[in-house]
Amino acid sequence: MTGLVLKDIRKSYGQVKVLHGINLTIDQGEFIVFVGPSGCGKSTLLRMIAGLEDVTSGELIIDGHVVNNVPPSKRGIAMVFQSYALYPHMTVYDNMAFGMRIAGESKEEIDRRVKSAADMLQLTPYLDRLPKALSGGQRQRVAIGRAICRDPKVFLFDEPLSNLDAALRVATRIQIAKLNESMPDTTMIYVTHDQVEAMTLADRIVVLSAGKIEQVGPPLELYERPANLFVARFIGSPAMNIMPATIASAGNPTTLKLMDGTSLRVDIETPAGDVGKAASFGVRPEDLAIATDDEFLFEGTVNIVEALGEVTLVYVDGPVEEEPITVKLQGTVDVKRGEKLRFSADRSRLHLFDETGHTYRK
Amino acid sequence: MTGLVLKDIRKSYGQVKVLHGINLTIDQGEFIVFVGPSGCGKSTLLRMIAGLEDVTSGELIIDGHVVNNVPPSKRGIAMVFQSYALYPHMTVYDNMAFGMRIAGESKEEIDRRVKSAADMLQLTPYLDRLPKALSGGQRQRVAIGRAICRDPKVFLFDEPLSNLDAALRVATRIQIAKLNESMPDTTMIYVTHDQVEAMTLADRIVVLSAGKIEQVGPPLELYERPANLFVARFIGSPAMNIMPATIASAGNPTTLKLMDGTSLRVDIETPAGDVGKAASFGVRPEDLAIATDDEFLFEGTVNIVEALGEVTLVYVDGPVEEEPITVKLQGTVDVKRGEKLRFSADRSRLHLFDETGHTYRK
Amino acid sequence: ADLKFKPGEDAKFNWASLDSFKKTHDLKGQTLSIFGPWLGPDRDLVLSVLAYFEDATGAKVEYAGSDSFEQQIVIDTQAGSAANIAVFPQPGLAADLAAKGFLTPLKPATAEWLKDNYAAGQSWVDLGSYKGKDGKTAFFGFPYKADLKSLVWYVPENFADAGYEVPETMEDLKALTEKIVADGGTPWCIGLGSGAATGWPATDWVEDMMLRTASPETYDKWVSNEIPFNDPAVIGAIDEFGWFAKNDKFVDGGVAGVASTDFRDSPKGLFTSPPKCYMHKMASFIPSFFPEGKKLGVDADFFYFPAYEGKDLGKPVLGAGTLFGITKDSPAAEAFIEFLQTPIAHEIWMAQSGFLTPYKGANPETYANEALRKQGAILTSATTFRFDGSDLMPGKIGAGAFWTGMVDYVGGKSAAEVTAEIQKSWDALK
Amino acid sequence: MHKSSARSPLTWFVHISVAFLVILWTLPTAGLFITAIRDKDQIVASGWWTALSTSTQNIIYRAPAAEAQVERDGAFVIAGNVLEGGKGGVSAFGTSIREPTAYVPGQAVDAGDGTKLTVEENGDFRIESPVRFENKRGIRIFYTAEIPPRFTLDNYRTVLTAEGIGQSFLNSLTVAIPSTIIPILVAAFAAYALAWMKFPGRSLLLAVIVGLLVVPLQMSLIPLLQMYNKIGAFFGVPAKTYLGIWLAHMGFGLPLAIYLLRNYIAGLPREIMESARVDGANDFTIFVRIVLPLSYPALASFSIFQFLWTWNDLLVATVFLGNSEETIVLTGRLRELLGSRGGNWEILTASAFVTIIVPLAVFFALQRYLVRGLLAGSVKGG
Amino acid sequence: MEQLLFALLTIVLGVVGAIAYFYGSNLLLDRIFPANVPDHARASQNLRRAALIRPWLFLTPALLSLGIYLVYPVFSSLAYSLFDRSGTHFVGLANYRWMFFDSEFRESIFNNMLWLIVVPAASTLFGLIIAALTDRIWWGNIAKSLIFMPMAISFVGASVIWKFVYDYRDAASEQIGLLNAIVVALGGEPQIWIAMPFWNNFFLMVILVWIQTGFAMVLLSAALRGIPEETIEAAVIDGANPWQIFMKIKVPQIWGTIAVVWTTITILVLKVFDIVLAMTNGQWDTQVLANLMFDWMFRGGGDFGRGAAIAIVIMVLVVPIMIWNIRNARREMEGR
Ligand SMILES: Nc1ncnc2c1ncn2[C@@H]1O[C@H](COP(=O)(O)OP(=O)(O)OP(=O)(O)O)[C@@H](O)[C@H]1O
Ligand SMILES: Nc1ncnc2c1ncn2[C@@H]1O[C@H](COP(=O)(O)OP(=O)(O)OP(=O)(O)O)[C@@H](O)[C@H]1O
Ligand SMILES: [Mg+2]
Ligand SMILES: [Mg+2]
Repeated sequence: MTGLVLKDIRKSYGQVKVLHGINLTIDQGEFIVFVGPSGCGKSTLLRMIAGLEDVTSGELIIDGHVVNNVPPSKRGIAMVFQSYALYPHMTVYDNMAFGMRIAGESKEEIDRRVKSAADMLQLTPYLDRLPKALSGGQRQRVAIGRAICRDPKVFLFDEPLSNLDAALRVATRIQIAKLNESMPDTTMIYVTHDQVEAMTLADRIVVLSAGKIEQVGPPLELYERPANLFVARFIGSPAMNIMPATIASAGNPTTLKLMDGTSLRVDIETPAGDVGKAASFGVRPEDLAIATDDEFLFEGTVNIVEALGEVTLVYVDGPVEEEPITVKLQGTVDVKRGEKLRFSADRSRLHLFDETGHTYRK
Repeated sequence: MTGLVLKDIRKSYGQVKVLHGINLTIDQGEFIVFVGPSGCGKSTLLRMIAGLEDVTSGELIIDGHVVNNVPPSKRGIAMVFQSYALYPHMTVYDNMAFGMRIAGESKEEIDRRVKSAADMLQLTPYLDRLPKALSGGQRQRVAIGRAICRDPKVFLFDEPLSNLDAALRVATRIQIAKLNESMPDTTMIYVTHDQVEAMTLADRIVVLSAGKIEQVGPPLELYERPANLFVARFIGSPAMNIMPATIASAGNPTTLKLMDGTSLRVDIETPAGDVGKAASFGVRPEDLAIATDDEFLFEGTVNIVEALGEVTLVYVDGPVEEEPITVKLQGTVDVKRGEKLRFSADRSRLHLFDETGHTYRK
Repeated sequence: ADLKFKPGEDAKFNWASLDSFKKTHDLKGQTLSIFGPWLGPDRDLVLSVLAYFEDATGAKVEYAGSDSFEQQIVIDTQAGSAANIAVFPQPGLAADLAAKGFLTPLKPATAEWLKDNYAAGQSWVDLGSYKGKDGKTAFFGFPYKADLKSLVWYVPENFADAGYEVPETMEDLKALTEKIVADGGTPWCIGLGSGAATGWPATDWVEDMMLRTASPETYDKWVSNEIPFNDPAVIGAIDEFGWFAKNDKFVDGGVAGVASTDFRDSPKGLFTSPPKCYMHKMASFIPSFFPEGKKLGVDADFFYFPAYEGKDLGKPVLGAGTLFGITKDSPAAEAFIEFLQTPIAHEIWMAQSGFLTPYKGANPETYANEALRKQGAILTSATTFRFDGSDLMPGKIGAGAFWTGMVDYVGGKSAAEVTAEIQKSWDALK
Repeated sequence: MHKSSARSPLTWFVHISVAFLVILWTLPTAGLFITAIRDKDQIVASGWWTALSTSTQNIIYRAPAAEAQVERDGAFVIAGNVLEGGKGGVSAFGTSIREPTAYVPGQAVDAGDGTKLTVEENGDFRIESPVRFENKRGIRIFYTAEIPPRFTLDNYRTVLTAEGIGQSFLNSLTVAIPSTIIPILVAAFAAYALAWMKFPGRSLLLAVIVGLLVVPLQMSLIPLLQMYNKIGAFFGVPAKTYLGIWLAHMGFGLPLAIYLLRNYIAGLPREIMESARVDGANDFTIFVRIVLPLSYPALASFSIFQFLWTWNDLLVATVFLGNSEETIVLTGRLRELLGSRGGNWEILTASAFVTIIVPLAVFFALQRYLVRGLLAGSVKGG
Repeated sequence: MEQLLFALLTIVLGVVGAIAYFYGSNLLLDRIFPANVPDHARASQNLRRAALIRPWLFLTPALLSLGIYLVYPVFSSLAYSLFDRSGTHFVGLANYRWMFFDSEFRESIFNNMLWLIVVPAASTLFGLIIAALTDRIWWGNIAKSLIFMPMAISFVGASVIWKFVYDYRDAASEQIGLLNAIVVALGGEPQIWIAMPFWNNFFLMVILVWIQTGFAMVLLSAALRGIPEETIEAAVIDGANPWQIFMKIKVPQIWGTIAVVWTTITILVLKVFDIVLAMTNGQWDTQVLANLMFDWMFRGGGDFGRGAAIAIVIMVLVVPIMIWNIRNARREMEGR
């Protein structure tokens, strides 16, 4: 059963087009994460689903009904805002009960639902407090609690954790994961620009860029088989190393020629007609290792070394002049600036993109 | 030559004591990072060095001179604020030139220094713009440029990157690293609560907690040999797993008894008198691996699995009831919820803390 | 309401007139609203008279007073929310409103009655007659309560101490003025200040001087602008005033003080020790502003502002009166105008303070004190009687340009200059 | 702020300048307050700033007339005290207005007709005559006295006990309270609509309202009163009613109210509003349950302005409510008092003080909201 | 007691009436278009319809009273200004023509220009100085309250106070006016301040400045507090002294508020006549437009033609300010 369907959704503010035709079907109970660079339209899309922005054109279908003209409160959605958006003059209890009071629920029912949500989010001791007497994490939990109390069909989150500090972020993220589990029938749509959140929470990730969908898929698929250069660069941190190349010979394996003349063989099939065309060759920093045998991918001079304890980041001036190559090495590795090193990578973990940025499928 | 000395620096706001005697010697040209939980006094300390807050007691020595009562502008410092703090009504050029104009520098000198700083930070095209017409990263660069123009002996940064998004943060971080290299005589003090920034930038990290210094040392030392439980927990993400235990037999190796009765041997020396005392046993998530042979550290049931592509985080209900153990496994690992797994760790990478939280030195 | 004097008790009063009025008028249940400029003690006094009307007719009278009467009456009439009766302190204002059609003409019989029963009756009728909206002249304002302006106030004991005599002629007055200066004193207190109306006391001086230097006919022409404001006769009169007011030695506070001293503060100088001045020219109402406890006729007294012996113009008297006009007609309003024609309506106020009447039918014995009676006598026996000219001029002049002009004059401009300006303003109105 | 300069000379300069400005600003009012409690003779004799020092005054005392005489040792004597029991002392006296300070106290002088006058320093005087006094009025004794400062509440008593002042006080409240609350309510609704509701012509409407800030009030009086009269006549009710004046005050106060409140309400966090909308609240509920409580500081601060204006107003009240005994407002009543006692500083000052006192009380009660209220958008989400 | 009850009742009636309108009308709207009907489509349609109507429910009272109390009089004044004093004869632009040749009008325009330059500038400047200084001291709030106090005083009350300050006695007697007392103490001659042509304008302006400074101060002090602290600290580190910080960092950042304060006071200056009326009534060359208008409208029987014509001039004078405000409002609207 489909929970939510977006059919060629477009949005313009006056002359400015923000969304250029979004098509997406979301199953009931799915956890969908929207990611994308700042300004690409994530929030706008979410707010359109919520009914806070008008749909310029296209159809928005929730539970089989076109809801383009249905006001927010009738769409069966709940939303958690980045800035919490708690009612500052109401206690935690009242914040959570507000929606139900408006809907005219009975006192007992309100009490029951608030209490159970508070229980679930460990907010029971704070029910009588005003938001200003809560810490950031607690506030965000209240916002989530308020949404839970609405018992929504679709749960919308707009960067709910971005105002929290690192430790709290991890804790709250886990809480959201649990929430998702405990509400299996509720569709959740989550906007973030935090990689980890997207990867850990999503059933499917939707990568947006400049108002268009770049790729939709489960997290690991996006990580392992990005559909194009944009997704490849966007998913993973530090970002994938991309090097311009030309296709020297097509087929499987394909031979590439890098800028400095180095030749390279990758186990990816390319059509014969593409010989001589420009391509981009990509490899993730964490897939690179210091070559132990003679076979290596490329050679470079170490520029910067960042030892993080767990891993060591090495920035290497490689075959491409301007763009240093990032290498992520496990543990603490003793490399020095200026050292010349050779790096190898598992051949199956290399990526190749055509002229237009599309991935050559393995 | 010492650049900066803090001698028993204390700070109170009225009755509230915020800093309880900070002693620290910083060499000229060193890059020092202050980390610590929110509210521990990092900013306060930095602002005292800058001269924006009075020193309640103690001595602050820059370049051999006590500067407690020297006004900020005479201390030879420059500061970059978290919120950029650009003058909104001045162009980028004027922002950078303001300090020199006040100091009455000649027009040519001002021009020379602004231009060179702008060059260095790739700001030359924006010199005539107002701050509101710049992106976040550009604004932060302007703030840095403004500081550079002051040609300071001590460079202070208060969470300069926390308002930037992930990609920008990485880029600007690298720029700061380069800046540090290009100004070898300038002492830099940097406040952050971002692990990666601290680890990558610092010559030495100062870990603060509740107004006291917990540990000072190079990043890897903090990661590998935390002085106490606090530092152990604070450095590294996800945080080190800590399990309460009792010392069953002292010496080297030490035998521990975990809560569920499991026995455990660690290659750390403990004094004989500590037998029977409580201790905390710690292991970093990234040091754990799925046991391949019979020897294992502990057994647990998988609760949550977060696949990040590059790594997989597994939360395991282990020997201690309430606190799940976090395990970070390289790459994509196929584990399922509810699975029972055994985990092992390199014995040299285990940590042990005494009753009071101090590390038993290896 | 309480009646101040019990009807029938004091034989001085003409209670019969009250009784007969009572018999012919029954206005039970009706309300009569009156709007006037009187506030404070004056308000209490007029209320004491109105009480008899209420008692006699059964009507309810609502009196409202305002110190911004001039503006308020314009707003009210213009907007159609005027009271039944308005009490005009200045005929000019009444004339303006009459011309706009906001006043109801009184019965012709009333004018007849006035002519017969008021001393110098015709001049009172003229005072209340204006052109209506239709351009026809009719009688609109019933004069009630007169003021006498040609008075000079002094402290008899001070005169006695210094050995001064009350002057009988203008020549004597001027000589006395100079003598006082020669004795080291200051003869006059003159204050033109009156907030928004600053300058008006000077107009009284000028009018009095006009009557003493020019014929009454010239005066009338001046008032109606048949001769221009800057006629030599007017300039001469103003300079006569200037002889007194524009001499630093003659006035308390010097010339500079004249325009800025409040007219209400000004008479206090008579009573200080040593006296700031010996004489103060002001209308009959001024004792209200004497320091508390000064008994009229003993602590303070007045003499007639004398005329030139050398000019054969008799003993002219300048006066003023308030006019009652109907701003919203009703039987009660008509009845009230009739009430004002009974002796008792005058006598009640006469018996208290600050009230003069030219009504010959009212018993002078009812005047509360000798001073009032003396003033009443001056009023009823004047050889030449003229009304305050500035009140008769159009409001913009008589209550505007003339005032301002006099302030400017005292401030240093010449009489010729200010009169030319005033004439210009007058021209602009035509 | 840069804290380490806390004890620098600059801080002293700031303290002194602020003190100077505060004194400059309060001095005129202080003069008023002090004058109002001074003895009325002293007000005109010396400046209020000398209120605490002893003043020298020339005073005329009228001795008792003949009936007060007593025969003593063959002489007829009238005695008493020129100071009438008051404090102070006599420094000089005289018998003629021309030389009121001719003699020093204690001297026996000829007071004419063979009578002898002595005035002691403590004010005791004695008039002695060998023959029986016949005069009906006592003679005047001129003396110079050192009068210690005298303070009195009489001036206030005069003003506060003036007839009808209580009624006027109530009238003023009846005018001012609804004239404050109703426009605020109306303006707040309008401000919310202009800030957060979507409808065609919204920005034009706001612009027009801002433009209306500048319409001079006096222009409106006559057309409006005319209209009131017509309406009154049509319904057979009086034209000048409280309802009428409330509405008038509302009309005149609205542009500023809408302007200020809209600025504030527009600054409230959008997410809170949207959150409430998702919760199922309509605009009315949002306004009443969310916006109104959050705008409390702005409402309080505007109500100070509006209250000050309606309480101090005289023009609108005279025109739309009238000056009759039942309806006159406090400012009108005090103007009456001034009009009839124009020259009396003591009444003037005391009554001015009485008009100020209520607005001041309101101001001091609410002033802490003022600064906060005008700080648009000071409420942050959560 | 009875009066008290009556007053209380009236107050309650008025306030409750206003509340009842808003509550009732919205309740009615919700009744007509109920949101809680079972049919989902109907409910959302109802909600949308209600949302179309509701803004007007909110706005109607405000628009009605603005229309009646401000817009309608503007037009009726425009009409009046074309008629003569009787209000019956159409005279075209004669009133305007008269105005241009009237010396008093020219004097008023001149004085008004003085007022327009001096009062807003002085009030804003003092307000700014006080706001800036009081932020730095512990008794700043007390100081602010005292300086705000004149705002609570009616114009009439203020005039009484200042008459007392400007009071004049001749040189021989003791001065009871503060200003003259000071002048005399310094060895000068007492002056009749309000009768010194040209300068007396300034003595009158002082009164309005005295009153309005509190207003400016409140707004500006709020704005000053809104300045990000960090920009100031950055300037401290850059070596700017307090004066430089104030002039180069703070003032430019609150320029918008300064403009608003300036505008508001400018408008007020054009409208205020009470002070001139009470102090001089335009004598000694102190006439201003608002008082001139009042004079013509209500003095001496009233000449509405000329009064209204002057009113129109006042309105025209503020047109530039109005346009500026409308522009601002528009620009701000576009931002949301
Ligand atoms: N009211 C508006 N008028 C005009 N343009 C708008 C409006 N709201 C948003 N935009 C534009 O629409 C685009 C998408 O905005 P949106 O807030 O959806 O971005 P986002 O992906 O959520 O970014 P972020 O990660 O910064 O939240 C942006 O370019 C923004 O400038
Ligand atoms: N002006 C002040 N008055 C009283 N307490 C203050 C003041 N400024 C800071 N503090 C307190 O001092 C402590 C340290 O504050 P500081 O800003 O230095 O923390 P921090 O380590 O920088 O935290 P964060 O990471 O959140 O920036 C906090 O507990 C704070 O509440
Ligand atoms: Mg901090
Ligand atoms: Mg006259």
